[in-house]
Amino acid sequence: MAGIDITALSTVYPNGVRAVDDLDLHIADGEFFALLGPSGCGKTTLLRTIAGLEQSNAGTITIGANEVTAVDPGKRGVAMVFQDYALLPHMTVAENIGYPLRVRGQSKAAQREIAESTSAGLSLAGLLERRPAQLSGGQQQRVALARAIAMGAEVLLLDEPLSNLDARLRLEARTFLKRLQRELGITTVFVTHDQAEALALADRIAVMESGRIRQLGSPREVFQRPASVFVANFIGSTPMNLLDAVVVEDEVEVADARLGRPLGLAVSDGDKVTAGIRPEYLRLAPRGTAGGISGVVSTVENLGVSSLVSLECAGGVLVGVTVPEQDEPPIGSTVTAVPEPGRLLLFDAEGSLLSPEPVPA
Amino acid sequence: MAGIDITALSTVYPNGVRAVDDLDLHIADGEFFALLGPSGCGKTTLLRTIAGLEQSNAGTITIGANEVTAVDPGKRGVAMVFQDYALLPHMTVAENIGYPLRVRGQSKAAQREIAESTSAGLSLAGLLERRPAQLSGGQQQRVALARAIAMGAEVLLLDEPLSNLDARLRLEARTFLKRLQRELGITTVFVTHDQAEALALADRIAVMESGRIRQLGSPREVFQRPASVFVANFIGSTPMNLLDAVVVEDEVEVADARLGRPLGLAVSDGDKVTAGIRPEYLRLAPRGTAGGISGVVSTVENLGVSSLVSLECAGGVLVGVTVPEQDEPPIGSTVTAVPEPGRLLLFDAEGSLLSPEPVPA
Amino acid sequence: GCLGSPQQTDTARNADAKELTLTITGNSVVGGKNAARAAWVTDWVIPKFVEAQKAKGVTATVKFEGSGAGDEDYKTKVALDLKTGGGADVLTIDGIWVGEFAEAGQLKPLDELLGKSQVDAWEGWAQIPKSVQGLGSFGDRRYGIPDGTDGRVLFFNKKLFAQAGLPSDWQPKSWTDILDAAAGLKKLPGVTPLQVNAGTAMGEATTMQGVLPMLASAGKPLYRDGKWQAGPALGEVLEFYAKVYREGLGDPLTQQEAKGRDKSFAQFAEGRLGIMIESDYLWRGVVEPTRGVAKMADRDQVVGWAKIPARQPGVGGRDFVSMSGGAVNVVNPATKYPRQAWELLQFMNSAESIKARMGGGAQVTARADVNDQVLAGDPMLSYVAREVLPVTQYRPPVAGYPRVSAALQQATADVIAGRSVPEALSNYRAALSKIVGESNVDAG
Amino acid sequence: MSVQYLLRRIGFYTLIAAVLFFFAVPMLWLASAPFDAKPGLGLRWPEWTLDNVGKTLEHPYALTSLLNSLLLCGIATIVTTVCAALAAYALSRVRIPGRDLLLYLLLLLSSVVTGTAAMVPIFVMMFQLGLINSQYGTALVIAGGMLPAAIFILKDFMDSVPRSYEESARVFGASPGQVLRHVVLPVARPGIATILVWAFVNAWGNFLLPFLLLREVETQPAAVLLRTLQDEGGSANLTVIPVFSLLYSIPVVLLYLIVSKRYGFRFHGGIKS
Amino acid sequence: MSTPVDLTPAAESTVDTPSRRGRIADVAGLGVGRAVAFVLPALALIALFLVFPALWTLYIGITDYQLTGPAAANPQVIGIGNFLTALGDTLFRNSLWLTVLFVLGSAVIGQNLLGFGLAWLLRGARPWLRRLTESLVLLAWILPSTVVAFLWFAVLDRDGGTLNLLLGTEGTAWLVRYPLISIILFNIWRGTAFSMLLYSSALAAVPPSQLETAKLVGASGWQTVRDVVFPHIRGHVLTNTLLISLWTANDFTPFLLTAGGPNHASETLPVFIYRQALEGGQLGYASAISLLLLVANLVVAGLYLRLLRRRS
Ligand SMILES: Nc1ncnc2c1ncn2[C@@H]1O[C@H](COP(=O)(O)OP(=O)(O)OP(=O)(O)O)[C@@H](O)[C@H]1O
Ligand SMILES: Nc1ncnc2c1ncn2[C@@H]1O[C@H](COP(=O)(O)OP(=O)(O)OP(=O)(O)O)[C@@H](O)[C@H]1O
Ligand SMILES: [Mg+2]
Ligand SMILES: [Mg+2]
Repeated sequence: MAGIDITALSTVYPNGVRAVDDLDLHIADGEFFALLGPSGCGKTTLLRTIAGLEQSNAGTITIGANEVTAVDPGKRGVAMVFQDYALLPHMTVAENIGYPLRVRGQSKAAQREIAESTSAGLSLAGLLERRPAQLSGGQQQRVALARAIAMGAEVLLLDEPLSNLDARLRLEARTFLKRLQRELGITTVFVTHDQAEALALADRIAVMESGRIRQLGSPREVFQRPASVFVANFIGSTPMNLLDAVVVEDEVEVADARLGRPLGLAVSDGDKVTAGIRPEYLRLAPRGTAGGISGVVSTVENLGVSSLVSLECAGGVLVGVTVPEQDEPPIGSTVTAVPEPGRLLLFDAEGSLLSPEPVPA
Repeated sequence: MAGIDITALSTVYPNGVRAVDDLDLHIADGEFFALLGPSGCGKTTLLRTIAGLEQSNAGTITIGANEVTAVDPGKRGVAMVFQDYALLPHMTVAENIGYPLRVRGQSKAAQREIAESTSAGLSLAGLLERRPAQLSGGQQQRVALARAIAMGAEVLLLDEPLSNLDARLRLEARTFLKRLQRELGITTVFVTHDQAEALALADRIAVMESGRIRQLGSPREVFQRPASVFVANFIGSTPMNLLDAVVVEDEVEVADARLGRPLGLAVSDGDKVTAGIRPEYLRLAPRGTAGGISGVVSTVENLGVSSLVSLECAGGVLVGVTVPEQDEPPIGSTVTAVPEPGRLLLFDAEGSLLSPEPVPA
Repeated sequence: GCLGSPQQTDTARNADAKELTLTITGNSVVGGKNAARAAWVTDWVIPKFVEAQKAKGVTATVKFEGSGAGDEDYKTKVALDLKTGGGADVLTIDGIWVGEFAEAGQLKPLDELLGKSQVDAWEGWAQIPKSVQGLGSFGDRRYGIPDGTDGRVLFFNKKLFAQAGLPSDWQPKSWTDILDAAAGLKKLPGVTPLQVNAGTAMGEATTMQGVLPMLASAGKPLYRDGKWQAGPALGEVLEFYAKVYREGLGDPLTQQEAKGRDKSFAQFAEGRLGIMIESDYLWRGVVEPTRGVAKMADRDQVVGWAKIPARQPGVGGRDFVSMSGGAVNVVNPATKYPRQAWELLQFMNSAESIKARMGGGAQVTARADVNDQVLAGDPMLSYVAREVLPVTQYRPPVAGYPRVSAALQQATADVIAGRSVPEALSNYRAALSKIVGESNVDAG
Repeated sequence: MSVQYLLRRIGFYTLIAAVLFFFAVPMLWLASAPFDAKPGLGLRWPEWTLDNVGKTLEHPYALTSLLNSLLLCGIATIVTTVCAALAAYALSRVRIPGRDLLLYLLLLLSSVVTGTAAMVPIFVMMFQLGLINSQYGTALVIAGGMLPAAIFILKDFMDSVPRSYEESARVFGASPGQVLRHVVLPVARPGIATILVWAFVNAWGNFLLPFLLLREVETQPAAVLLRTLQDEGGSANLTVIPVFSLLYSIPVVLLYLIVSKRYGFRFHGGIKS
Repeated sequence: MSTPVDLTPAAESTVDTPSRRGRIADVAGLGVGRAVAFVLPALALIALFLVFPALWTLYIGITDYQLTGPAAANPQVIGIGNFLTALGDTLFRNSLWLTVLFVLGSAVIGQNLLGFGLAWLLRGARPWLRRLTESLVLLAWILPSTVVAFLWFAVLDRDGGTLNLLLGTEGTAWLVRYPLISIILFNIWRGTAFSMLLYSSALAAVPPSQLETAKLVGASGWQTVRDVVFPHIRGHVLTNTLLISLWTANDFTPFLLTAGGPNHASETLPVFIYRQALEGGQLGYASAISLLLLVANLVVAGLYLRLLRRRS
């Protein structure tokens, strides 16, 4: 097992796209690390550069004690699971899992043995003679994992390993993956564009945009105190409300309403800021409650035990509020949403978070 | 606008697969209706049979006042959006949107006009001259919708319209789609395998399995009172806990614990049943609280404002509990999960829901 | 049936038509092969003939369908035409094909087609030597009018001869004389002494410019009284080949190249080839100083010629030998206007017409009266007419010939490829008996 | 960049250079001989001149034969492409048991017909049909010989066109003809373009059929003329051949360039195994 | 409906009408009628100009038909006589063997490998390099065969041929000394384009992730091709090999270069047939050989099918 050290790494594609841009990152030994970001931000490129599948243009990569920047992919001690699993369709499950050994010229018996030992822990035992096409998506994913493990690598790289599963399987596979990583303790880097996945699985998350890391932190940190509008927008299973606001003394004015604001910030009266509040941190209160925003209920989306209510407020501003199932307001009614204390965030004109003090967890 | 009436419909593929099996269904005029089910359950086939792309073997389909069972797809008054959008790659966005009019021999001016008017509401105005390959997934989806709307059909069929979008876009597109349907008031049938999508969007949901409808109802009904283990398993963004249980008087015994059970059911002491409880309806209580299940915390997945805690209980039974972010127990600690009153469901040996009385909403 | 032959004919059909269309075809084309001939047909024969007909009150339309393909391709085309009853009314074909077409019923004797009196009435027969008439005959019946012929001689390069100390008025009397001269030339660097066409790549040229003259020289004809030669005489010919090509007197590679013959022309023109057996066509068509393929500005000074000697003087009753071929004009049996086609044929072969064909140049024609006039200025061609035609022979005009010819080519190919002469000979015999039947092989 | 990487690059470029060399060298003749005062069969640095071009253009049939070729091959190509596209589309969409085998058998038969042995049946048939000397008739025969391969290749291509395109058009009410015109043909355009070029190239080089079936030099295509470009005596006419070869090659190259630029040039394929 | 036989509306409402399915069995909504109409023009042309003459040719193959001479006037059906003759004909056996070598060397091995190699190498190459190479290779393919024959004369010519200039082997007559190798090289040059194009599109269908997996586990180039690429393009290999074998086996262009020589050393079957038919006028025999060539092609196709389909 080994940690990963990346310094000043840049990867530029021949067409001039700087997909990874002067990036520094340390991933600890045994950590489950997520790379999160919108499509095209360079997640896959970073992962592939670590694997050696893309050649970096500058910077160094160290895995464990070895600098591997110019080492062949096969010799870096990394294993990778691709989004489509890349199982070889003409080989059985056992042959697929044993393939890394076959390439190294090891005996058929050794290949078989590793297939059996690896598959046991992944509940694949009964499937060894099947071909990938005869497996469900979740099983295929596990075979790909088994093959990666069979490689005996120190670092496991996963490129959107869940995105090819259907919604239900994805949830199950998530829990499974988390447990597996815990058990193996293998350093794992995991690419996703699904914030829910990143939050659920990772020890730490790097949120990327345009080849750079915008925020690095634990899921909780990233969720509660996004460093910028960009991150705020990206994290959360319902999008954060980001509203144009003006600072007025100890409050901010948002869509004709005044909300209490965090104090101790470097803002002054009349400053234009962005007020951010998650739908989950808004409570519905009777119409006209002070310190809340009023609006007309336009749509209600059922989220299971809760619902996402969209309010159309003054000036056409849309505000989302998550309410427990029993509190769903009727469409067309006017209600007021009040932020929970300490949950309102302010972002400056450039979109950076304005609160200097961490909110106690 | 028109409702859809389906009676005794069967569609059998030449290879003998009964993809739709003697199915009855009424979809009301203006309804937003979701077909939900696991892969291969026949959702797409049902949708295609409604569209006329598959020929049914038995039964009738009526759209509005017309029986259309044997009518050509183009003459049924239905519009369809395919999963891959099926935008014609050699036509511009405007040409794609105007295509239904071109087929009917209308003038180029008319085609252009509809393209412009339809695209305005879908924020596609600036993209009319692009080709599909130059659009993002979300934009493509909107073009496909615009084209379907341009047809002026009475019924809109959507086959997994969101599944090609990335996680973030999917959430945005969801809200967008919901508003659009509200505004147009067009009868819409929507296929998905993502329960969250179905819950969020639909007025009513049909949960399908093996070509048949297993449950039909509002999102709330389906979420709170799944008609069977199958549906229970399928619905909910965290999987419902489904635990082997034995009826003991007014309680059930589950993994060495006793939980209060719904009364008035046709069960007797010693009956083996399945006890179902959603993680959201379990609360953590101090260790050993009566009427709860105790277990060791094995993983914690961050869900944003809440976390999913997996407990390993007696006999290796895994129980998921959703807790608010601030209540997350440490991994390895032993805690007890107590069901909220009235939320425990029992299913018989065949997997059917056992509660006769609806729980008040 | 579907492989059947053309319909019956009636000698006098449409004899008094006032309007008619006739088509002439030949393996010649403007701007290509035998271009002069094509030009003559289009620019001289057709207008003059149309004019003559008009004088008789007949409106004639005459067309020329040229072709410039390989001989085999052209023959196939003609065969297909004749077989289906289509094609041109007057055709110019190689004399050697007459027999095959006749045997296939694709050509009819002129007498049968036109009536004997009509045919015999032509003045031209008197001008064409009997031997040359044979070119258009088969089984002693006339099928067409030969319109020209040629003769094969040994051409040699006087410059090279001078360098090798050989006489410029060289006339070998035997094969030994030829080989001696070649051996002399061998000393000159970069010079191939002798070419006697051989191998399969040269096709019919191997037979015409190689095996057949040598066989005649060895004293035996290829075909006599239904029997085909496969005896010791042929063995001697093959021995001769072996000597030439194995002792470095000839260049076996050139013989095997697809374009070997063209190449040998170029070599001769460039003074890199000493002696070659060729038709007079080499003189008037290849090394001709103005229009030739491989022009030799100093042709008249450098190129010498000599008759092909018998193996030994007197062998087979001769001292010198040659082979000849030539074109024949025939009437398509399926023509709608046999009488008029015959008129056209006669017209084409009138003395005036043939003279027009010569244009400024010269060529050995079938007509003695024309030859007397046109060859006078050309020492080489008048030599052919004077010295060679009297001793020349023609190929057997029978259907089996092309395949026998191929077998002969194969035999020479075997020899230059290194097979022993007896082996090549016995292979040839085997092939021959397959083609013509065991009983028709003369192995004596 | 590691040493290994460098070595690999060097190896790659050496290999590509060798391949380029292999393919380019024979073509040098076409660039030099036409402009050489003394063109030969071998390659040499030419004595530059344009005389040969003049001589070629003076040739009575050089230009007409190229026009004939355009007509003949144009018809054959269009017939082949249109018929093959329609047939391939239908075969790709409607299941007929054993169609692959049938296509392959036709492919084999086509090799018989394009060979020399079939010339008698073809000639006699065309004679009976009164199509001797007809450029249209000849074009049809050529097309007939090319069709099986064209269908074979195009069907694979059609198989790869996503069906949802056609289905969506049908839902919008398009008739099968409209589906074909609006959807299938445009989407399959690269494949059709490829077949177009392929058919044209094949027809362009066909010698035997036009030679046998077209009797008048005025109607014969360039393929026949080039084979008969001989001088007076029957040897290759080297003043005209190189230039004519060049002229004769230009249309196919142009067609390829245009088509590949506009539609791309590629094959699909792979018998589903 | 008061008519005694009441069929029409009832049929419409029966519970199970398999006939409905027959109406639209295809996504295009063509229906059987239109499908037939679409296939018909091609089928008509093929039937008239291909199947009919081809069958006729095969019929001629059992006669002793000749172009000229007595057998032209009165051809006889001689059954399998021609085939027996062929089997005993050393020249035919020679041609058959040469054809096998020619097809194996130039198509199955040469074009296949070079085409695949080029497609493989050019995958990641710079676009301009890719375009340049592809254009050159394609040019060799689209140039008319007569022209191409001249080009190769210039390469292989004995005096002044490019190859001799390059190698300094003045005076080597490649076409005479190494005829088979020459035409094999020639045919590789001429025909590689098709394989290259086909394999290019085939390779595009190999999931890059599988190639990269191979890279990550440290597989060599050959291991990657064997384990990852080949299984995916098996079908393409089959199509390609079938087509190029067929085309090569029927290719007449070598005749233009060597005329079958020297001494039959490059006389492949099409050349043999040509010589029998045109130079010998032996149409019956030539037709019979055509049939044999067809059968040989069929056998070879069957062999490929077995070899390449075995594992799936
Ligand atoms: N092979 C390539 N050549 C050129 N540009 C590329 C290549 N691959 C990716 N890019 C560009 O590099 C940038 C980063 O791409 P990358 O695939 O790393 O994004 P990503 O974050 O993985 O996105 P996604 O979520 O869509 O997979 C994008 O702008 C993309 O267009
Ligand atoms: N064209 C076809 N021919 C034969 N069987 C088919 C065909 N299409 C689908 N099936 C079968 O019919 C059943 C239902 O397929 P269908 O595509 O309707 O499922 P689905 O619910 O849409 O699944 P998914 O979520 O994977 O799209 C499956 O068992 C499938 O294998
Ligand atoms: Mg990616
Ligand atoms: Mg589906």
